Amino acid sequence: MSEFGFHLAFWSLAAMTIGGASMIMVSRNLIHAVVWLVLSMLGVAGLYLTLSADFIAVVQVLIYVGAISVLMLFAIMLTPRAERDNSSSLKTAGPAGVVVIMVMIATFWVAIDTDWGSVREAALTDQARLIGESLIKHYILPFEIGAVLLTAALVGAIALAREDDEDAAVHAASLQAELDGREFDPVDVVDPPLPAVLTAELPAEPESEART
Amino acid sequence: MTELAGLSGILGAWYDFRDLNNLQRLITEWIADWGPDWLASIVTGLLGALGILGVIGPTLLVLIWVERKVIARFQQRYGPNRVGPKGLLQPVADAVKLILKEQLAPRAADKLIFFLPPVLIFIPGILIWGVLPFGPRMSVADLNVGVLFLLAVSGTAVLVIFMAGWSSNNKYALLGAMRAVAMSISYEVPMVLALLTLVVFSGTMSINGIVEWQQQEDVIFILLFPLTALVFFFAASAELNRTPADISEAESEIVAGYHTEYSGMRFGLFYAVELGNTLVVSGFIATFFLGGWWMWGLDEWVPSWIILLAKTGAVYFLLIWTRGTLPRLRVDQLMSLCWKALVPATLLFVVVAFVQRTLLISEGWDTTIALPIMAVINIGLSLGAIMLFARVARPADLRRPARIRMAGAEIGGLRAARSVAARSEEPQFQVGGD
Amino acid sequence: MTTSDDTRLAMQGTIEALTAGAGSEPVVVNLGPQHPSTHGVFRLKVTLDGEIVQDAEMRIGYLHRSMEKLAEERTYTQNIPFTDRIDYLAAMSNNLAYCLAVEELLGIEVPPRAQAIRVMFAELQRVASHAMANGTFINDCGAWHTPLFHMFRDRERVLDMFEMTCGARLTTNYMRIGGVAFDLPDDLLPTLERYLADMPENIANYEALLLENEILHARARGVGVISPEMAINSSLSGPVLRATGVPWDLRKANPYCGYEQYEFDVPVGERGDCFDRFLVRMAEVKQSLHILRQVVDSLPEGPYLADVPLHARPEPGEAYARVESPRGELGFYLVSDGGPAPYRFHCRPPSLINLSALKEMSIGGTLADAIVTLGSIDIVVGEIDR
Amino acid sequence: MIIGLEHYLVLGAILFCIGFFIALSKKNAVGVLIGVELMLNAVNLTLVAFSRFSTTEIALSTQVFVVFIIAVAAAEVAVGLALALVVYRNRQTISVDRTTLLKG
Repeated sequence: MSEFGFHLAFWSLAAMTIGGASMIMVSRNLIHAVVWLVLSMLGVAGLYLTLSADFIAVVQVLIYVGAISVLMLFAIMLTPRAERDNSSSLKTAGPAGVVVIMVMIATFWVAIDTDWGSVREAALTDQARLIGESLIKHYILPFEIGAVLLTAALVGAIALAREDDEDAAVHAASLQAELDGREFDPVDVVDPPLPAVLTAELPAEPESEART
Repeated sequence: MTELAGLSGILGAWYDFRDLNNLQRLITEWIADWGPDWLASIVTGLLGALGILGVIGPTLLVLIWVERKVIARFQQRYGPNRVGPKGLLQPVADAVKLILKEQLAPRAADKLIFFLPPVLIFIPGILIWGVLPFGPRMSVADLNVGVLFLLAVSGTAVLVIFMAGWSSNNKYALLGAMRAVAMSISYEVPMVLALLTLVVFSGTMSINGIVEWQQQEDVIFILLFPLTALVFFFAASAELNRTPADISEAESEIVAGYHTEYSGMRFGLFYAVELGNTLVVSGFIATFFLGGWWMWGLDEWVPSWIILLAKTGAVYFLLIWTRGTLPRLRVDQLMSLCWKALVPATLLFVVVAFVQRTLLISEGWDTTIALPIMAVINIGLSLGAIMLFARVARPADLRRPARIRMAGAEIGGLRAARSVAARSEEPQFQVGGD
Repeated sequence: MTTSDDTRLAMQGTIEALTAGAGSEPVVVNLGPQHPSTHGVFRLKVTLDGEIVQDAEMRIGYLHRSMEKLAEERTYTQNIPFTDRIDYLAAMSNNLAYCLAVEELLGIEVPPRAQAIRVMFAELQRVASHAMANGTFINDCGAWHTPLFHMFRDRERVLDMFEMTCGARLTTNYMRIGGVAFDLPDDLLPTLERYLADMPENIANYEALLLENEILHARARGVGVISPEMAINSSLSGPVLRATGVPWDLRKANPYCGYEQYEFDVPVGERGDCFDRFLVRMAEVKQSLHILRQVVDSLPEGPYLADVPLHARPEPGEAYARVESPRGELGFYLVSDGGPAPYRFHCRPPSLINLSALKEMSIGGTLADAIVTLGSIDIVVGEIDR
Repeated sequence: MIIGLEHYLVLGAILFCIGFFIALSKKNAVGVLIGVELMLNAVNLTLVAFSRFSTTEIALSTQVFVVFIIAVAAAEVAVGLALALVVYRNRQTISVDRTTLLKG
């Protein structure tokens, strides 16, 4: 790609990324924030392309735009309207700002002042194949651990997010017992004794029949 | 003078219409002769985009007519036949009507997010065409991660649908959006697994590479992995919101789902993209499973893009057919179908593909003999899997047949009902059951 | 154990949240009055927890035209057109029920030919109405209009026959007190013969398309179930009642218009779900065609209208006549004070009473199930609101 | 001016700081998660930049590292959102300011 096109791409994508990220800070609606996050992520994916990392770029779009943002929207939709507020907490914003500015100064200084000794070789070609091969040759252990981590996260997320009515009842009863200072036995909640009405012997019922 | 030479080169090659890429390459080379690099790449990109838009636009107008006519024939009607010859101009009239209609926005809508989706939905809708190979060298971008690109781009449409449904501030729209999101997250899994099977077996992630593999081995993937093709077809029709999986815009339940509140051309844009997606997905099904632009040597005689279009048309007709015939599944049924039947089935075939590919490579088997044998094995496995799932995944409700009995003389209440039910004779008819 | 007040308050809040089933906010969705599957201006207010229906509330009255009151101002004959508009999908049955009530009030004997013609048109109306009911039911299950259009073709031919006979297709106004308005036109019987010859093939087509359709089974089996006891207690009638297994059909239980001369069976279902209702309607169409065959074969000659004064003044008294309309027991209750107009005109609309079971049937199912159940009850809003 | 490694590093630093600020200052748990995602993206961007401006072998392992980070981020978001859901269910709020039971 020519130098002009590269400049154009870099600066517009950088503006998109930083602009999207800044709008997350500003926007007061959480759903807007997620939409801005998506814009920012797309900008990052574009930047990956300018760095000739096309596999990573596509994965970025696939995972962040296609999955993570949707997951966030889902979580937001599962909590009620009042919780969709994205405002900053005034108490922490000030100190956070100070810390962040310090971090920013430090990183800028490091980024600009260090001699990175960067070299510019030809970009990798056929990255998908190369990454795949090195994943199952050199990085097989991290790869397997990553798989286990993802499985654990899957199971954990399901276990956390899932609470059926019975669990809720047990939980509520245990808290109530704690408040009342009683002993608590979950069995009473899960399998309460049947009311007398149901266990009593029923009188023989005359066969009901519609008049014809 | 070089400019003239370039032009004459274009003119000299015009007749080679089998490969439209020649034209584009010539134009780029001509520009590169006198202009800067970036102009050439911009012009190439623009030409590709314009080419796609120029093809899709008119095709969509014809397709609307085709779909309406075909559905009308299924339903014993004539279909559009008033505007233009054979009603061919009906879609144009509809488009004009949609453009002239007032565009309403609900007062409580989230204005910015409400206005964006009809435009944004176009981006994945157009981008996805970029990797569809119309011929050996005829795709706008032949990425070596083409399959991933396809999945990534189709995944982004969900977000737009969610934005549309949420911002409308309408309960139908929100329900439709939530359904659409849940559906497409779920159905992406069997889709990815189905494509993974092909990628594993052909050893390439380039879409054109997959077609070339089929050409080289003289086999189409639907023969090797029939169940995977079926799952991909169903998952694709679910992602496209078409019956029997159109729950996100189920008319009888939630009116029009996420685009309930969109009127005029805003709705028209959603509709156009939906139709375009249907076409492109038919194209991808044809490419992945039916050999794309290749057809046992016929591509030597017929332009490759015509072969692809013919196959695409066949798949598209199949999509119309299912739409015209089948009722809609319920949300939970679609989910359980996806997770309990489609995902295990595709997973099974991913493993099968791994094993067979390894056998082919490490044992060095002759593919002309090994592939037919594998095809037979896989077809058998598919039938077995379908029968197994039909037995296992069938809800208990459906195991018992539904019976209709005839009460001849008995009339009355519960007692008569019992006597009819207790009669031992066969019911007049009985449907379903194991 | 000492806990701070803050902690106690927090725990109290958590207990409230847990017992209230928090975590999901119920959504109230109004289906209708403008909605594609409420079959008219009817409003179903459902409370959803996710997709599960927690509560369903029916709001009716959007189509109220005050027919029962209007009828008190018009003569008995002038009221017949009103009955067309009560159940506009089964006008013939409504005409018939009303005329039977007036005839009971006046003590009129209807000539045999008129009775046979009445049976003929009532059964044709049943075929047409069931075609509509089953077609829209499959549509509510999500089919893309295909079965509906096929069934409309059958209905269309019935309506053509109506038009041939009385000039109107929907609001027929054909029955008269003491008979019918016109004798059969010459070409009606050949048309009907052709219709009877074609129908078995059409029905076989529908059965091939729909009966073994796995998706339809999945959508309709075990959905909207109602027990026979509950159905009887809610005084349901028609296919909704028969689908639960109760063999109750007024044509057998309380024959009118000489139904006792014809041989037919009453199809009953087994489980009382939506699919059974659909099957019962399919079977009833076949039985209606069977009755029509017998009517055509044994059509008596004679007058088609008894001699009844145009402005009949019945003796003071009351009368109730009921017929098996396509939707169930349709009854008319008339009170006369000796004047030319009824003192009281009341209609027992089967749709309204069948609809009352919708809440029972739909709670606990999904929103989609509620729609399918509503479709399987086969309501006509004109009849509910009158 | 040639766009080199430093440009990407500064861009990554800005993105990281914005994410950091969001994570520190937002009241909503999902908002905090968004900030964390931005920080991870910034790190990924920096890594990919390093991979472009280095030798081929390092480039490859850096990209593999990025793939791992993306996988971990996905897992983190899933668990984080599930946690937010549980917190909401038990406390009726996902505001991190008001989930202070551990303060005693």
